[in-house]
Formats: sequence, C-alpha cells, structure tokens
Amino acid sequence: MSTIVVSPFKEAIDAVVEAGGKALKQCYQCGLCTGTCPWNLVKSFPTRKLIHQSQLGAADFESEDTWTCATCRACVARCPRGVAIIDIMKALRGVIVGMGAGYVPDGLRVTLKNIAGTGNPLGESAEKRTDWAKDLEIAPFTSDTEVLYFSCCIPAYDPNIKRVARATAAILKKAGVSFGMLGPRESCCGESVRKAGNESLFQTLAQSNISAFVERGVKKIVVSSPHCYHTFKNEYPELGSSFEVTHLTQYLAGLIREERLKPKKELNLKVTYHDPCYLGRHNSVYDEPREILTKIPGLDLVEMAECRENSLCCGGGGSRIWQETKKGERLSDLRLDQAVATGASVLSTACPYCMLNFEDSILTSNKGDMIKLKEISELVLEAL
Amino acid sequence: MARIGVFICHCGTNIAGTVDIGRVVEAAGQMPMVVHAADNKYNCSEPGQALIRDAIAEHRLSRVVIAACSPRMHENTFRKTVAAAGLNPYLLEMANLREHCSWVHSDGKEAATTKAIELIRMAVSKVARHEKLFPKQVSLTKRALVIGGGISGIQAALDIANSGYKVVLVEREPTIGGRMAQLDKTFPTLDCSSCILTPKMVDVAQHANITLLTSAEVKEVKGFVGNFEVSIVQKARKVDHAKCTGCGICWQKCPEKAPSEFDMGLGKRSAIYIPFPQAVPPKPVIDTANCRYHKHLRFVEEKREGKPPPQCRVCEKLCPVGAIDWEQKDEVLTEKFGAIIVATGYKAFEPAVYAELGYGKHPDVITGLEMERMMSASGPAGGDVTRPSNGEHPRDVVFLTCIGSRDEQRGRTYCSKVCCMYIAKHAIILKEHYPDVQCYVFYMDVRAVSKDYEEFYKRAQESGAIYIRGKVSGIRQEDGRLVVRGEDTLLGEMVEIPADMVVLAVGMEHSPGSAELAQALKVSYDINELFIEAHPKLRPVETMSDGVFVAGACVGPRDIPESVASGSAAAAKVAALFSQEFLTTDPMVASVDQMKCGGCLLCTKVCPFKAIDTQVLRDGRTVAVVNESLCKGCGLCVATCRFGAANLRGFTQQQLLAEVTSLWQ
Amino acid sequence: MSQTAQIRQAARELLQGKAVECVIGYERGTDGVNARPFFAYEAAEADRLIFDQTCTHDLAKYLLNRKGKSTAIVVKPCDSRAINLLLNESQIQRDKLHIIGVVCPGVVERRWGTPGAKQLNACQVCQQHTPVVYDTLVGQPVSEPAVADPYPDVAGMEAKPADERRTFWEEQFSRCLRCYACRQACPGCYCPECFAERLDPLWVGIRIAPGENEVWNTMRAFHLAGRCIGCYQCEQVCPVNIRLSLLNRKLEKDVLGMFHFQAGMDAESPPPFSTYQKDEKLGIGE
Amino acid sequence: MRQFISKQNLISWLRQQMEARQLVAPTQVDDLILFRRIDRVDDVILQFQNTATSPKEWLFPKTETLFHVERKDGKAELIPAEIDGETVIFGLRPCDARGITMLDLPYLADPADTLYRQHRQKTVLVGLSCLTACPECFCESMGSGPEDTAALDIMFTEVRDGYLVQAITEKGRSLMPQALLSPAETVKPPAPETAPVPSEGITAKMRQAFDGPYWGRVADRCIHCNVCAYVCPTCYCFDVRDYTNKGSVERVRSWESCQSPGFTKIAGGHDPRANKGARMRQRFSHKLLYFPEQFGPLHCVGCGRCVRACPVNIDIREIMQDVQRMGAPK
Amino acid sequence: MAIDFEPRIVGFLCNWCSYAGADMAGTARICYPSNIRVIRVPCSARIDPLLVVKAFQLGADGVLVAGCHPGDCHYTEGNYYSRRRFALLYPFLEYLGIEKGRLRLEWVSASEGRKFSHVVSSFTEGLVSLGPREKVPAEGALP
Repeated sequence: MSTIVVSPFKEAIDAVVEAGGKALKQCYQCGLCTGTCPWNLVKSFPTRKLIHQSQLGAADFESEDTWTCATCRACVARCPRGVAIIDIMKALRGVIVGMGAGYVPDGLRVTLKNIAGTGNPLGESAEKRTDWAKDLEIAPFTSDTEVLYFSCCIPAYDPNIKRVARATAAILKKAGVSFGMLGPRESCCGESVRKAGNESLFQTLAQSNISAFVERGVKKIVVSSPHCYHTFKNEYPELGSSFEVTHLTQYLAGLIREERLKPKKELNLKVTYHDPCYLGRHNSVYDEPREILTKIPGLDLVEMAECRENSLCCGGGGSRIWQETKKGERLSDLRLDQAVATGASVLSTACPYCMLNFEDSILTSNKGDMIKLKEISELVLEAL
Repeated sequence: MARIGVFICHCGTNIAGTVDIGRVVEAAGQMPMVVHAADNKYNCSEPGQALIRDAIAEHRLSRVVIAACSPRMHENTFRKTVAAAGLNPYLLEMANLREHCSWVHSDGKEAATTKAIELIRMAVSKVARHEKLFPKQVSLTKRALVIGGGISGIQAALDIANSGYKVVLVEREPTIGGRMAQLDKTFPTLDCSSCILTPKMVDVAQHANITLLTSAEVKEVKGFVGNFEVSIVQKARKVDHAKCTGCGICWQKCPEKAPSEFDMGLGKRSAIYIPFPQAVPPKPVIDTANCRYHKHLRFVEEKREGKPPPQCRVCEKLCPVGAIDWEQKDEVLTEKFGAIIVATGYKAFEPAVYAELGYGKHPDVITGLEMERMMSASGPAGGDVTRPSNGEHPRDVVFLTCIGSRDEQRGRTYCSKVCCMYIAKHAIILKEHYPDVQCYVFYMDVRAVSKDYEEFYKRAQESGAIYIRGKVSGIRQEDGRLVVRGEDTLLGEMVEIPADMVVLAVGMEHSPGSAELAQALKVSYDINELFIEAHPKLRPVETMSDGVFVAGACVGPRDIPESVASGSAAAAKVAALFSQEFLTTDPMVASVDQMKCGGCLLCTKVCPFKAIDTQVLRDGRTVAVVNESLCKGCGLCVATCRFGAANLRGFTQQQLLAEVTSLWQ
Repeated sequence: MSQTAQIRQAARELLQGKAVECVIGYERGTDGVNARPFFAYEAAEADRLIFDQTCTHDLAKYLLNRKGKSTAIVVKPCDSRAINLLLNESQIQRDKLHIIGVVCPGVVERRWGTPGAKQLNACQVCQQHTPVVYDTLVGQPVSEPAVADPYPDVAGMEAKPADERRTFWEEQFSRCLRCYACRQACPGCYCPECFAERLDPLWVGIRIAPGENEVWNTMRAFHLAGRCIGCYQCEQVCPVNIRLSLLNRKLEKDVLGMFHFQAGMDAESPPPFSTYQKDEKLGIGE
Repeated sequence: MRQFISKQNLISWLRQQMEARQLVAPTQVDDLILFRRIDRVDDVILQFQNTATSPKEWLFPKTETLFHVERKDGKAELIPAEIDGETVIFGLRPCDARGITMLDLPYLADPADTLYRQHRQKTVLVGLSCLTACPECFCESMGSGPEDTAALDIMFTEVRDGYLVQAITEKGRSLMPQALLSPAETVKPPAPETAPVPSEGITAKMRQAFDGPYWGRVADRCIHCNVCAYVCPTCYCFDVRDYTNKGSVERVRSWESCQSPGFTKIAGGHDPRANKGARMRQRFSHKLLYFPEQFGPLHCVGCGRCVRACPVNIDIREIMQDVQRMGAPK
Repeated sequence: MAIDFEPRIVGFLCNWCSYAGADMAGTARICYPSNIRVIRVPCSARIDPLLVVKAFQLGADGVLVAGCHPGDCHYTEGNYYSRRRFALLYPFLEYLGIEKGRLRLEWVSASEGRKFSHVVSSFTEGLVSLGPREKVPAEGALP
C-alpha cells in the first residue's frame, strides 16, 4: 500500500482549503457526491476522494481527475453538509494554473491562449464578432438602445451555432425590441475560464466587459448562454457591476406574456427540453423555457426521465467544452439516448455549450434522422 | 436617616495583601450616613458574622455594606447574618473588593486602595436607597397536567399519581400509547413493545389519581407556576364514552374502510374505530371525514348536485347502549393546574424530499416505521414481511440510514439517535424470521452509544447483515427489482445492489403543532421546533418557564429508556414542587407606579415572561401591572419604560443612579 | 371645491349629525396671516375653519386631552402618522375618532405678521404627501416623490469632526431655557411625569445650565427614537431656535437604516425597541 | 438736556464700557438677536426691532445659586451668594426697561430679594429708543411708549450719523464722558405709534370674567409650552431646590412658569390648578388683575413678545378685547 | 499630559454572564487596569440609556455595557433588546460629539475572564489615547 504524505504543498493546499472554506472541513465523507456525479455513469470519478485528499492536503496535481468535473452542481444540491464542491474543484485547478506546474489538458491550454489573445475561445478576430449579423440590418448600439444582446462567443463564431444568434436577432426585431451589440468591444464572459482556475484571466475579461458596458451606457443585457448569464448575474457584481441581466428564455417568455410576440404557426412537433445546468441547477430557471414551448401552437412538450433539478448534464460545463472527452465517456450521448427514448422528434435546449455537445453526439451516433437539435429561439422563430 | 455600617473584610491576605485596609476603614467612616466602619479578618467566618451582628445591635445600624468578595459568592450568607440581627435581609449591599479589585490589581496597591474606597462609596450610596423587601407566599394547585400520552407522558403521569397527586393526561389521538405502541420489538433486548407498554396503559386508565382525556388538545394556557389555568379542547368523538362499553360491534360492522393511521396506511380500519386492539380507552371514535352518514350530511348541507349517498347509521342501529351521539360537539374544558409536563414526542421524517430514493414512486421503498408495522404480529400482515409491489417475501433487503438526519440541505442537522439501532433490530429479526434474507445496510457512522447497544450492532453483523459505508445516490427499478446505487466509500468504488425491498431509516422530527404549544406555554423552542430545556446538562427536564417541564422526544431525539427516564425525572420535579405548602417568590421583581404609567403598554409586549398585565383604573386609565409570580426580575421593562413608571426592586433607578452619581460626589 | 370648503363641509356634517362633539382644525390667527388651532363645537363654527400653507401645527397632540371623547381632527400626512403612533401606544381609541386627512404639499415657516415664504426644511424632503390614515380625505392623493437623499442635514452634521460637533451642540444647548415647549408641542411626549421633572430619581436638576440642558436634550430626543413622526413642532416652537430636528432626524435616519422602521406609518408594527431579530448585525458588540 | 454722540464715539464708548465692566448688548446668535455678553464691540447690533428674549435674565438669571451651606468642624455655615463686578446693559428698548420696574415692585419691596437688589445696584441700564413699531407692539396702551425712560440710566435715540444722548440718572451721567459728546443739532425724530389695545378698566372687567367657559375655550389650544413666561420681561416666577455635593448643600433657583403643569403641585401631590383653563385664567388674571391690585400697574409693558412667540396664537390683546366685551355675569 | 491621565470608566455588567466573567478574571488573577467601576445589574436589558447619558454628563470618560452573548441571555432575550438600544445610542452620542471609543458594548460570558480583562485593558488604553473629555459640562456650570 502506498503512503500519502499529508500536506506536502502547504501553501497550495491552503488556497484549496480557503476556497472550500468552512464547508470543506465539514465534509463527512458520505460519498453522496460520488454517487450523484454523472461521470460515474461512464467512468470512475471519485469526487468524495478528491474532497478528502483536499482535507488532508494531499491532492494529486498530476491527475486527470482535477479537470473532470463539469460543475453541473448536482452533488452540491444534495450534499448533506452543504460543501461547496465546485469551489474546491476550481481552487484545485487554480493552484495548478497558478503554479504553472501539474497537468493541464492540451485543448484547454490552446483555448485559454486563444481567449487571452483574441478575447474568444475560437481565436477568431474580434472585428468579426458580429459578422453573423451583417445582413440583418441591426442598428448600432447607442446609449438610447434599450437592450444589449450578448450572444456568447459560440453563436458569434461557430458556423453551426450561428443560427442561434441569427434566430434570436430576427425574433427581437419582429417584437420591435430596441437592441444592439457591442461588436469588437465584447469579450468572452470568462465563466469557464474561471472554472478552469485562471482567475487572473477571468478578472481581465470581466473588467474589459464591464468597462465596455459602462462606457456604452448598457443597462439591460439579454444573453443566449446560461454561462454568460451566471457570471454576469452572480459574479460580475463582485467587481462592482450592476446591470440587469436576463436570459433569452426569460426575456422571450416575457415578450410572449406581454403579447409583443405571438407564436401563431402550428408546428405539430413532439419536443423534449434539456435543462442546461447553469440555467437550471445554478440559477433555478426551469419554468420559462417550458412556458415558451407550451405556448407554441401544435407543440407537444414531453419530459425526459431525468429533468429539471435531476437533469443529466451534457458534460460541457466547467471548461469541459474545451477539453476532449473520449468516445464512450460522453454524457451528451447518454442524454441523447434519454431524449430519443421519449419519442420526441426535436431535442431543444437553451445553451450554446449544450448545442455544441448535442450536435456532435447526433453526428457521431448517426441519430440525425431520429431526432433534430433546435435551440428554443429557432422553434420560436419558426412559429412566428 | 439611615445608619449605615460598613464591614471590610481582609479575606486573610486576599484583600488585605493588596488593599490598605486601614485607609479604607478611615475613608468609609467619613462617608455620608456611615456611623460605623470596621474591618474583619474573615467576614464570612462565624466569629466574623458574630461581630457584624453585634455591631448592628450596638450601633443601631439600619443598613449594612459588606466589602468583601463577590456577591455571587456570599450575598445569601450575609443576608442571613443581617436577618439574624433583626434587619430585613435585603437592607444589605456588597462591595466586591476581592474578585473585582484586590485579585486583579495586585500590581498597584495605591490604585487598588483608591478603587476599593470608591466601590464602598458606591455601595453606601446604593444601600441608603435600599428598601425592606418581603418574599411573597402564593398558594398552589397540587394537580398536574401531562400533555402527550406516549411512553414518556405515561411514565410521568403514573409517577406523579403514585406520589399521591392528581394528574390529567391529555392525548391528541383517540388512544394513548404513542409511537411505542406502533413498534414491534424494542432494542437491544428485543422485548415485545406492546407487551411492556400495554400494562402501563392499563395502569393509567385504572389509576384513581389519573384523569385521561384522549382526542383532546391544549388550546390556551394562562397563569403561572402553581396556578395555571388551561383550556383543553375535547374533540367531538360522536360516541358517548360514558355509555359505551367497548363491545366492538360497531367497528366490526361498519361498512366504510379507511387507511389505518396506526398501521402507517398499510392496513385498513373502519370509519368508527379504535386504533388498535389494546387501545386505551378501548372505546371507539367516529372519523367524520370517512363516515358514510357524515358524507351524506355534508352532501345535503353543501347542496351538491345529484343523488346523495345513503344514510348508513349502521353503528347507531347496532349499538346496544345507544352510545352513538351525532350531535356531539367539540367542548372546551378549563382546568387549574400547578405544574405542566410536555411530552408531545415526535413524528417520523417525511422522506419524499429525497427524490432520488423514489419513496412514493417505488412501492418497495418503505420507511422504518412501516417496517415495524409489517413485522408486528398484531400488524396488518400479522408479522409477515412482504414486498408491497407483489406480496412476495423479499430476499435482498437494503437499509439506508440518516434519512432526514445529519443533513443541512434537505433534512435536519441533528442525528436522530435511534435509527442505527432500529435498523440493526430489523436486520436481526428479518434474518431470524427468514433465514434466506440478505440484509445490506448503507450507513454513515454506526452510533451505538448506550448500554448493550454496541453488542447489539455486533449481533446484527453476526446475523449476516453487510454494512456498507456510504450514502445511496439513486434507486432505480429494473426488471421488477430495485437497484440501489451508491459509493462504497471504503472501497472508493461505486456499488450497485439489486434489492427486493429498501427500508429508509427515517429520523425524528418535532410533532406537528409544537411551536404553537410552546408559544402557549411561553417555553422557548429551537429552529427545529424542539423544546429548549432550562439547561441542557443541569436542568434537563425544566424549562425557562417555571412550572413547565419537558420529557421525552419533544426535546430532541430520544429512545425509549431515555424517554421513560425523563418522564420520571419530570414527575420527580413536579412532586418536589407539590410537596411545598406555598410557593415563595423572589421579592426582587419589577413594579409599576400606576400614577406615573402613561399606558403605552410596551412593557407588556417586551416582557420575556409575559409577566405584565393591564389594569383599568377607576379614572379610566389603562395601566400596566406586574404579576410578581411570573416576573423574574430582568428589568427589561424598566429600560423600556419612558415614563419612569416601571422599577425593579433591588436594582431601582434610584439605586443605580446613586451608584453612578457617587463616583463624582 | 377648495380644501377649506371641503373641511368646512365635513365638519359641519359631523357636528350637525352629532357624530362628534368637537372638530379640531385651524382658523385664522390675530395677525391675519397665519393659522392657529381651533376647536369647533357647533356646526355654526365650522365656517371659521381654514386650510392653507400656514397650517403648521400638529393637532394630534390635542387628542391626548380628549381621550374617550368623540372628536374629529384635521391632519396633514405627518400628523396622521402621529395618530398611528398614539394608536400604537394605546393612547387614543380609533372608534372615537373621525380623521379628516388633508393632502398636503408642504407648509411654510411660521413668521408672525408676515406670510412665510420659505417651505419648512422638513417639507422639502417630505416623502408622504397623502395621510397614512383617514376617514375623510380632502384633496386628491398624489404619487409620492422619490427623495434621493432625505437626510442631507444629518449627513452634513455627521461629516463634521467630533470636536466641531461637540462645540456646535454645546452652543445650541447653552441657549436652552428649559421651558419644555418642545416637549409640550410634541405629540409623542405625554409622560404623566416627565423624567426631567422628577425629584427622585433626580435625572435632571432644575439648574438651567449646560450639564442639565445636555441630559435633557439628549434624552428628550432618545425617548423619541423610533417614535418621532417628523412634524417638527419641537423645533418650530423653540423660542431660542435650537436645531432639535437635527437630533430627531439623526435617530430617524439610524432607525430606518438599522431597523427598517418609520414611526406611525401604521398602527400595528412593533416599534424598534419592542422587538428584535436574533441574527441582526447592528455594528455593536460583534 | 439732549446731547449728540457720533456713531464712532458711541462705539468707542461701548469699548470703554466693555473694558471696564461686563457689557451686555443685543447681538446676533444664529438667526436670533439676543442680549449676550459682548467680547467684541463689533458684535453689538445697533439696529434691530427687538430681541427674541427679554433682557430680564441679566438681572434675574435663568438659574442662580442663592447660598451654600458648608459643613465646617461639625457645624453648618451659610454662605450667601455675592454678585461681583458691574454690568452695563446697552440697547434696552423702553418697554423692556419698564419691564424692569415691574420686577422691582415685588423684588425690591420689603423684604427685598437680596440677590436681585445686588444685580440691580451693580447694573447700568442704557436704553435705545424705538424709531419704528412692530405690528405686535402695544406699549403705549400699557403706560409705556417708544420714548419711555423708566428705569433707564441713559437713553440713546438714533438720528442721522449718530445718536441723541439723554443721561437720566446720576449713575448715567457719571458714566458718560463729556469729551465724546457734542450739543445736539438734529431734532428728535417723531416717535412711532403703536396699535391701541383697550386696557382702560380691564382690571374691573377681569374680576367679573373669573367664571364661565371662556378660559377653557382659550386653553383648548394652549399647549402649556411656557414660552410666554420665558420671553416676558415682567414674569418673575421661580422654583427653588437644594442640591448636595460632596457634603455641601447649595440652594438654587430657576425660572418657572405658572403654565407648566406641575407648577402649583403641593406636598402630597395635589394640584389646585390642575386643569388647563384654570392655569390660563391665572396667567391673565395675574397680569391684569392680581398684580395691579397688589402693586398698582398692569403687569404687562406691551412689548408684544408673547404675541409673537406663542405657537398657538394666544394673544393678550385679543383676550383684553374679549374680556372688555363680556357682559357682567348673570 | 495624556501619560498621567487615568480615565474613569463606569461598567454596567449583567449579573449572570459578565459580572460572573469579571469574577472569573479575579479568581484566575488576570490583572487589568483599575480604572473601571462596576455596577451590577440583573441583565444588560435593565440598563436605561439615561444611566449612560447621565454617567457621561457627570464626567465619565468611558462607559462599558456588558451582557451575555446573544442567545445566551439568562432571561432568554434581554440582550437582544439591549443590543438594539445601544446600537442606536452609540452613533447618537457620537453625533453629539462624544467620541466613538467612549461607549462600548461587549458580550462576556461567565467563563470569559480573560476576555473581560482584555476588554477592560483595551478600553482603558483606547480612552487614554483619546485623552480626557474636553469641557465636560459639569452639572450646574454656568456659561
């Protein structure tokens, strides 16, 4: 049996202990987190063990496990002692990034470099950020513009996901919403950067966005990504920002309620909805997306076996979206099976990361003729 | 003019070693109204006290200042001394020269001496404003109320009754017996629960000193220790228990059936029923929600559409003594008591919040209490343990502990104490009844802390139960069985156990309505709605409300021996209280000067002991008046009263101001 | 119909119908400019009633002399809060009272013989222009303005260095004649015996001197903590113009900040010193 | 004989006075004009209507110690209070000066109030006659007037570039150095007129007005704030209390008012004037009936301060009119 | 001058916790400055703010109010009320020019003898550095 030397890296460990706070000390090793963690459906990921190693100051910085957690929050919601497990994972990664030693997945290294250089994970030019909207005749953002539409980098640049941004813009125009974008002044929100442990890069991104918003007189922000939503709403205020942040599904539900949007066309579709972790478990937005879907005429909403609080993660949170996940270990594949099992013809969701993962799963599992992937905005636009 | 004597104690060298006693005596002698100042080697010694008594007589002293140790130490001693010399014992004040001066200023004799003189000056100024105080004697009603007819309440009632005092035992349900009556066997001895409980229930019913009120609840409590006035609602049973002989024909013939609460819904009972065969009193009540005649009456009353259900009234027709009384209404009884014991017990935790465990979804996931009913020979299945889904005997049974306990997010923070043991009991009994059964226990920590408990745990292991350390994260149904999934934290691996039955070891929660009852009794309760004892160690059955005691699991999770012990302990406290002819009240309580009271009544609202009432004077003014039996002398009312009408004897505004002022005069 | 006419009509009806024995309102004073309190007992006297911006008095104080007698009273919004205060403190009975509430745009500083030009400081930061309790409302309810900084005066005082504040108050208190006009005018001051006039315990001596004046003024204000309803009668009646509102408003500001309480907004909420929150953080003893 | 003093000379005279003795004069305190001890001559205000409070506090202080009792060698010794130093009060309006004659009547009559007598002897009263009348002034109806010199030692009257000076008493003359004066060339400006108030025969009418609901109705709005008495130049009531301090006893008196609720409370707690109407009637009866009966003049000089200061407009002029209009009791 | 200055402190201590805590400091012989004069009250809730104001007027350099820790009140809730009362009095006295460091509210339990001595020591030190109160308006002094 190998022996662990307790507390070999005192300072590094202190940072982890501090991040976990009192809650880390309170963990009584029941293992509910391990059992709850979806990774254990596809491989072994000893969550509880990582916590215990952290308690002892014996974390293994060379382990791949440090980078596995998708921060889906399922364990945190159930933990009987309320341990902030995500914060501990974040801190472990922070120590590695901070020390510049230990194992960092390659995909992540590249992406972080891209973000640091260009402000977006794809490494594209900032000038091209709103190229997707070139032909849509959207008025430039001025201090009189009511709403900033912050699309997220994926819909802005990814050729496949651009359709989300385009559908959203079209809906907002139809509803007569005064909105605009800041183009090259927008950077990646930094949510996943922070979860990847790169706190200083996160601070830079956040400061850059906040000052852009303040300079341009932004008051209200509508976002497509639950990740942008989470960090704008819950983390930017730490830096002194105070913007009104709304997720697109909340905003659209409001427009429909006020009858500024009227989905009239019958779609005659059976649709199932996947709860993004950062919209659902992190921010308790469960009802608005369903409210929108049920208001579309002819749309039959069916639920998957695990939904809402118990929804299965797509595996894209916590910077996982930028890391390679081996075939056979992809949570989105499992989730896709759950969606197919409902008999729905459309899997809908409201998160660019979930979109990327499911696009990939549909492609690699050849289920394209069984189920289509549509973001909520696409369905709404079709119904108008 | 007051004639004050000051007695300065050397306390050996404790004070004299630091304070210049000679100077202090000289300074004290020159203080206003001081006619005698003297020092003493030990004021508290018998010769020292004799000197004080002699000086009181010789110098015709009317007030005494003892400059010595802390009043928390010897105030009572010196009160007795001055009382022995014929003075009112409250005409005494102490200056704390030891704990507050010589012991903490040993580094500066000069400063300590100056301070000692000032402390005496303060005491002199204060004692000049002392008044004679007289403890009051209040008569008491030697009759106790016990709320809750579980094992703890039963024990308390019997012990008080056996001491020769009258007891009224109030129980909300139609029978006494409580949770213990539902249990099959008790750990660690495996005695049959009802075999040891029912004789006690019968004792209660037959005891000349006990009045039993079932289907009754406490509504309102007025008064104070020795003199409580309690309103009790006797709920309508629709059966006249004075006439009823308990022959049983009604409940045998009643055609309407409803799930039995006593059997945790596993069995049925009729609409007119006794909860279980050994119920005390063995007389039925009508459950009007399910009774066919009452359904008919409601239908007619609410003027619903269609044909009304038939008027059944079978019980009425069959009753040989005409005990069915459809007109019976809730009744309020108001009774006087000298003491109250609260023994309202607990209810089992509702496990539905743990969605991943599927209680309520998978029929074969049951609670520990349901298992008790299943196992009980007198239970709905006659002791036959079967799977609710298909009626077959289970082969693999998984037990999950800490359901609702030790969980800040979805349950209660505390350990429920009994679950580890009752799970062990279930495992042992199952194995005895069905040798082919395999039991698995997912546990966190096995807590087996009382006598013979660890041995009992060992016995469960020996019987073949496999203990797995970890918390279950999900139960799914697969091929008609349950698959229990969780981490074995000792292996560090996920394990899955196919099972036929899962038993949730649900913890204990406060019984419903605890907070309302606590408020009526003016007893504190915590965020879990558990009653708070006066002191968790030294006064475990008393509360901060004098004359109100607590027993059993309403204070926190307790097993049967502890519940019985606390019931007896509370009874002993009551008996001790009742052994007095009168209650003596502390005279250092608040008073309100009615001439100065402006009637804002804020004092009545803030008083932690609800000791301030209102009174309408002949001139029409409404003023506050202190109930001295309830007042504990905190003085909150005094600081709350802008009018300067409220005052606290022994710590009057005048006395405290005199102390402050004396420092500058 | 003007506010005056509406008040007269209401008063006339109440007195004619014997609904009340007396209507307390305002009439024109002897300088021909300012209003003064007026007690109308007969319907014929109703026509003497007026209402305008010189009606500065808080008439609620008079209710303390009319306990148990049926009375109608004209109240401005701040005065209506005094009624809630007195109800909360069991001083008056609601069923004996008919409240004629007046929507008030603010009143002016009282200057004898000349029409006051300047609105009272208190009125300039007023956030309650419609009475909080009334039976008859005179005037149209207005939407309440959001006053960004209701306590500029207090903040100014707080910003001064401690010794400057001490000097300021020493000078102010040295003027005090201890005539107790502030107490007499205050609807919240109704102790059967004021602490300042008690012989035993002797909190405040009869010397009209700085030490006694300081205790008097400090405790007068503190007894009104969480109770002052902001009518500023105390400051208005002070013959030597002591800035008493700076004391009351400081406490009002802190009570609002710490306990989220404003006196007299309703008749039921427990006043700040008669309740508590177990976990509140008040910046003391922590 | 009237003489003239230039404004410049007046100021240097005031400076001389300030250096030689305590100078008390009207000065600005916040938005009030009050009689205060002057440390800088520039602070003296020469043009003003009238001060907010009356100057009586400089002869009859708000609070003063009457005597001490000290314990010496086991015996009690009474040490009476002494007034040291002289005072000049400058800027007295004639009504206020007449008010001092009202204080003299009770306090200097045998047996005299020794402390008041000392104050009076050691104080020089310098008047400043009125050039304008306020709407609330009614001094002429009360036996005084803008040029009344009662109680004054010196009277100044403002004219162009300076003041006419009238040294009335020997004390006044001795304080006024001729070097600063010149013969008066300017004529005295006409005295202003004050609104008349029916004071004629009021004493007799007051006697008849004792009963009836009138006082109760006036008292309805009175809040017993005592302001009238505290600003009045003639009110002279006080309260006395003994203090102990480190073995010595001190007797102190402070102003008090007949309007304060406990004023007439006697041992045992009974108060013969417990109701508001009785207290209200007491105030005006004392001013218009009891004082004249005891000492002669009406106990009011018409300064109008109470009229101006009363928060609820209880106006002595209106009371006098009402009383005059009342018929004889039935 | 400040070096010789001995501040005068009035301490109001609740009988059940803080007074007992002070006794504990004595029993354990933990020395602290002798400047404090203790007045025993049953509960911190008994302390009328008037007593504190009066102490300052008479010339106290500091006033200490000490009671049981919140939640531990012998009378269950008295100290919650005193906390409110003094939380309001504290900034008010400061507003009137009595410096912040002169009034102190502390929770001292019966077992916290060391804490009591620490409180008195640091309070005394703080008052020494604040210096004597300037121009204490002595009772009865005339302007």
